[in-house]
Amino acid sequence: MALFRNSLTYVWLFLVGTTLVSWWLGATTAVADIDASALSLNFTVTVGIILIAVVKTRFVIWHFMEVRHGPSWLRWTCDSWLAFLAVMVIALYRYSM
Amino acid sequence: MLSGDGAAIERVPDFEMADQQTQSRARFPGQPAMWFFVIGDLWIFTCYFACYAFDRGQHSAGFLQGQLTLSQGIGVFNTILLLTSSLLVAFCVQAAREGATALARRLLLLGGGCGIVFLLVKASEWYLKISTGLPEGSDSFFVYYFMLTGLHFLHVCLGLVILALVFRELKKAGPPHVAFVESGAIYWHLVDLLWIIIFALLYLLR
Amino acid sequence: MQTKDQRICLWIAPFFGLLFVFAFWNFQGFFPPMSPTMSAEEVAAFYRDHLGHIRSSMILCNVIGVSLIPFFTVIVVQMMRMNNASRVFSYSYLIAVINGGTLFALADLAWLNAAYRPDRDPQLTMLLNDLAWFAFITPVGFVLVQNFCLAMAVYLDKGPAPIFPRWVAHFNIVTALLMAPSAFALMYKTGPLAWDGAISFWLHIATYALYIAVMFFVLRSAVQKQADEETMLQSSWKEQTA
Amino acid sequence: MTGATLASIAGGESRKGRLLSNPKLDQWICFWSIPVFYILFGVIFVLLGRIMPPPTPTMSTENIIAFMTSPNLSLAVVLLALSLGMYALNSGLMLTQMKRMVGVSPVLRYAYIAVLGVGGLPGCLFPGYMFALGAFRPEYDPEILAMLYDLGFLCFVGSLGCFIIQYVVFTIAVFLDKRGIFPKWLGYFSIWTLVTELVATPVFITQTGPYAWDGLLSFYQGTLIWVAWQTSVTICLYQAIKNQPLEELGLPLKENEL
Repeated sequence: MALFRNSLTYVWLFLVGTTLVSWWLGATTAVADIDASALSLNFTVTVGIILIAVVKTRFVIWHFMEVRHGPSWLRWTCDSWLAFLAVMVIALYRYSM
Repeated sequence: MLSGDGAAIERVPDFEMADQQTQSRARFPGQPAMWFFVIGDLWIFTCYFACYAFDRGQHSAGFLQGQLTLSQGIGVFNTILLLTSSLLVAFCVQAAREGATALARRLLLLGGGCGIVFLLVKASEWYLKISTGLPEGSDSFFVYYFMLTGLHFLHVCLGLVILALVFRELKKAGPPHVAFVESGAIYWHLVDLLWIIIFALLYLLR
Repeated sequence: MQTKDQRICLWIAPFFGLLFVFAFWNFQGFFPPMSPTMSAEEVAAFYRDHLGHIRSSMILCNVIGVSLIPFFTVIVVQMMRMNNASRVFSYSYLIAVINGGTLFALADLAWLNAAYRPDRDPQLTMLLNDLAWFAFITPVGFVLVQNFCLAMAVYLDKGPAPIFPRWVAHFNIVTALLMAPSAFALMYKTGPLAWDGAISFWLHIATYALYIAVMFFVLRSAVQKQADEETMLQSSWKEQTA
Repeated sequence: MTGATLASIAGGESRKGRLLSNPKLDQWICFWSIPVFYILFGVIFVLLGRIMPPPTPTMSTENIIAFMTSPNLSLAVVLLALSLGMYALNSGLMLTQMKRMVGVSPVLRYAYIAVLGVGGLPGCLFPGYMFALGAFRPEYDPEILAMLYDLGFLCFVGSLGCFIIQYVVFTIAVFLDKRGIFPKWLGYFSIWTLVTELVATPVFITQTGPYAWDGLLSFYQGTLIWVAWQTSVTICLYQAIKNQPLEELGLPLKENEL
């Protein structure tokens, strides 16, 4: 069936895979009780999770929203927004911790 | 069921060729007004995420407390559900571009169905959360939780309305208005995209 | 367009006007008006002494509170018939009428609530009494816009036979200006601008009553003119077909 | 209305001695009342009354009494009582342009009228009266003053329902309109204002943080997007009036259509 050999299906598989990875990453520390040592681990985990989310979002924008065929200004706007979001969330979280 | 009726099968081979074709020339997906809305919506949600990140940093213990009561399993299931519905809607756009409106309509129905299941799962999650009561000290987390998931819930509802309009468009005789179908799909992908970020920030963040 | 319905709406106004006069006369707090300088105990005492009058008159006011709306909608219909360039003034007039109507209801409810339990803490009774007087005297913004819209519509009525004579526009502007200063009753407790003062109360009520009366007669002649036009139209139509 | 009157309207320039002979004079009057109203709105709420940006919900009673007895709070409410009617002119103009839309039935206009009839009071005048009551008698007990303070701000920042429905009706009208009197992106813009109004719902629950009535998300973001929306609506209204064809003016009214 052409639908399964379509490039979008591979993108979908990738996205589901990364979701499971970030779940595994986020879940493992749930067992560890919350104490100072776990907190430092938390930050690396947090950055990991946010980066995974950013990568997933970029894939959705480029492949599902077909921005990869779109004009360059649209590509640039979406990417710069995504970068700004990631940097800002990580910075705010780190700064206010 | 996905194979569609006889007419769709002959046209399926050039389905892939269409895929290569689109790569060659730059083409503006959907209508500009929809992009105006999508980009603006992203910025509005950016403000919410910024406030959430800042508050999360300040009293992270309370947020962790609240977050532990959320079940990540349901969150992951919801994420995969919306990803699947996004895939189906993307296939629907490609089918519509090919003129296989019958196949496109079926894919759209499946995508919308996943969206409705997402709403039901989310509503039941809220109901469980409210009935079991919120752990004290984490109510600031739950204001964010209900606000972000609530707004996303409304976006999904609006998305379903737009998908219904696309479905009506595909029902018309003759070639469908492709830009309109693309815009509807772009909005649905926006909804999926927002959920990916909300899921990461609310459920997984440590 | 048949004008019988407009005549009915028109004749509603004097009937309810009389009821209003009776209700205001029966409400001891109007003649002479309660002064804002009364202390909380005096206000509470006033409510205890005149409980029967206050309740009866305010219940009547509640019933007929919004009865002048049909009268104002007749004005809107006549404004629709003017050949201005667009209906913007009629729409604005209608929205101002809706807003104005709801405020008198708020005032009336505040009085009734104050009179419901006279043995409340006097300060609460005074608070409700103040709110009632504010909502009754001070919302002149809507009347200003109403009269302004009617005046502009009449000025810009370029038709061969204008619906309203031009002096009606001047009259509307003057009444609006006379009622405008009563908004300052929010600030002053004594003097002519207080809510029991000469300008804010007596001038306001007298101007409003005069306005309704004069507009009633103007509208009656306008509706009559419209009826004559229609009969003339029908008679000429019958001649052609006969 | 015969053709003669139509000509007289369109040929206004030829009439000698008419100073303002612009055929769309009535719409321009209402149009220029919009900036005047919003300047007054700014003076009333920001400069005089210091109601916008709102003080914190967790204010001590002395500050509340100080806020209530601030000298020109009641003057602000007086100006509000005088000028609130101008919003009706703005709405009348919107309705006139909505009447020109093709494919939009009058039901949306009637809904718009009804919603605007309701919207102005709980959102603007009623909070004003609460502050005026506090300013009128500062000798009330502190709890009564605190109650007036809360009632005023909760009504002012929290009255959402009527404005949400106004945006919904306007969005539907813009999307259904086939003549494109208002651009489609304006329809999407009012969806945002609708979203930001919804974000203000927790105003009634929390007293601190970004969702309180002075919070970053429920007040500042909502006001910012509302100001941007109102500016873009005013610009689009200007365009709509300017390129309204002259022969459309002075059309006779269909029998039963408002």
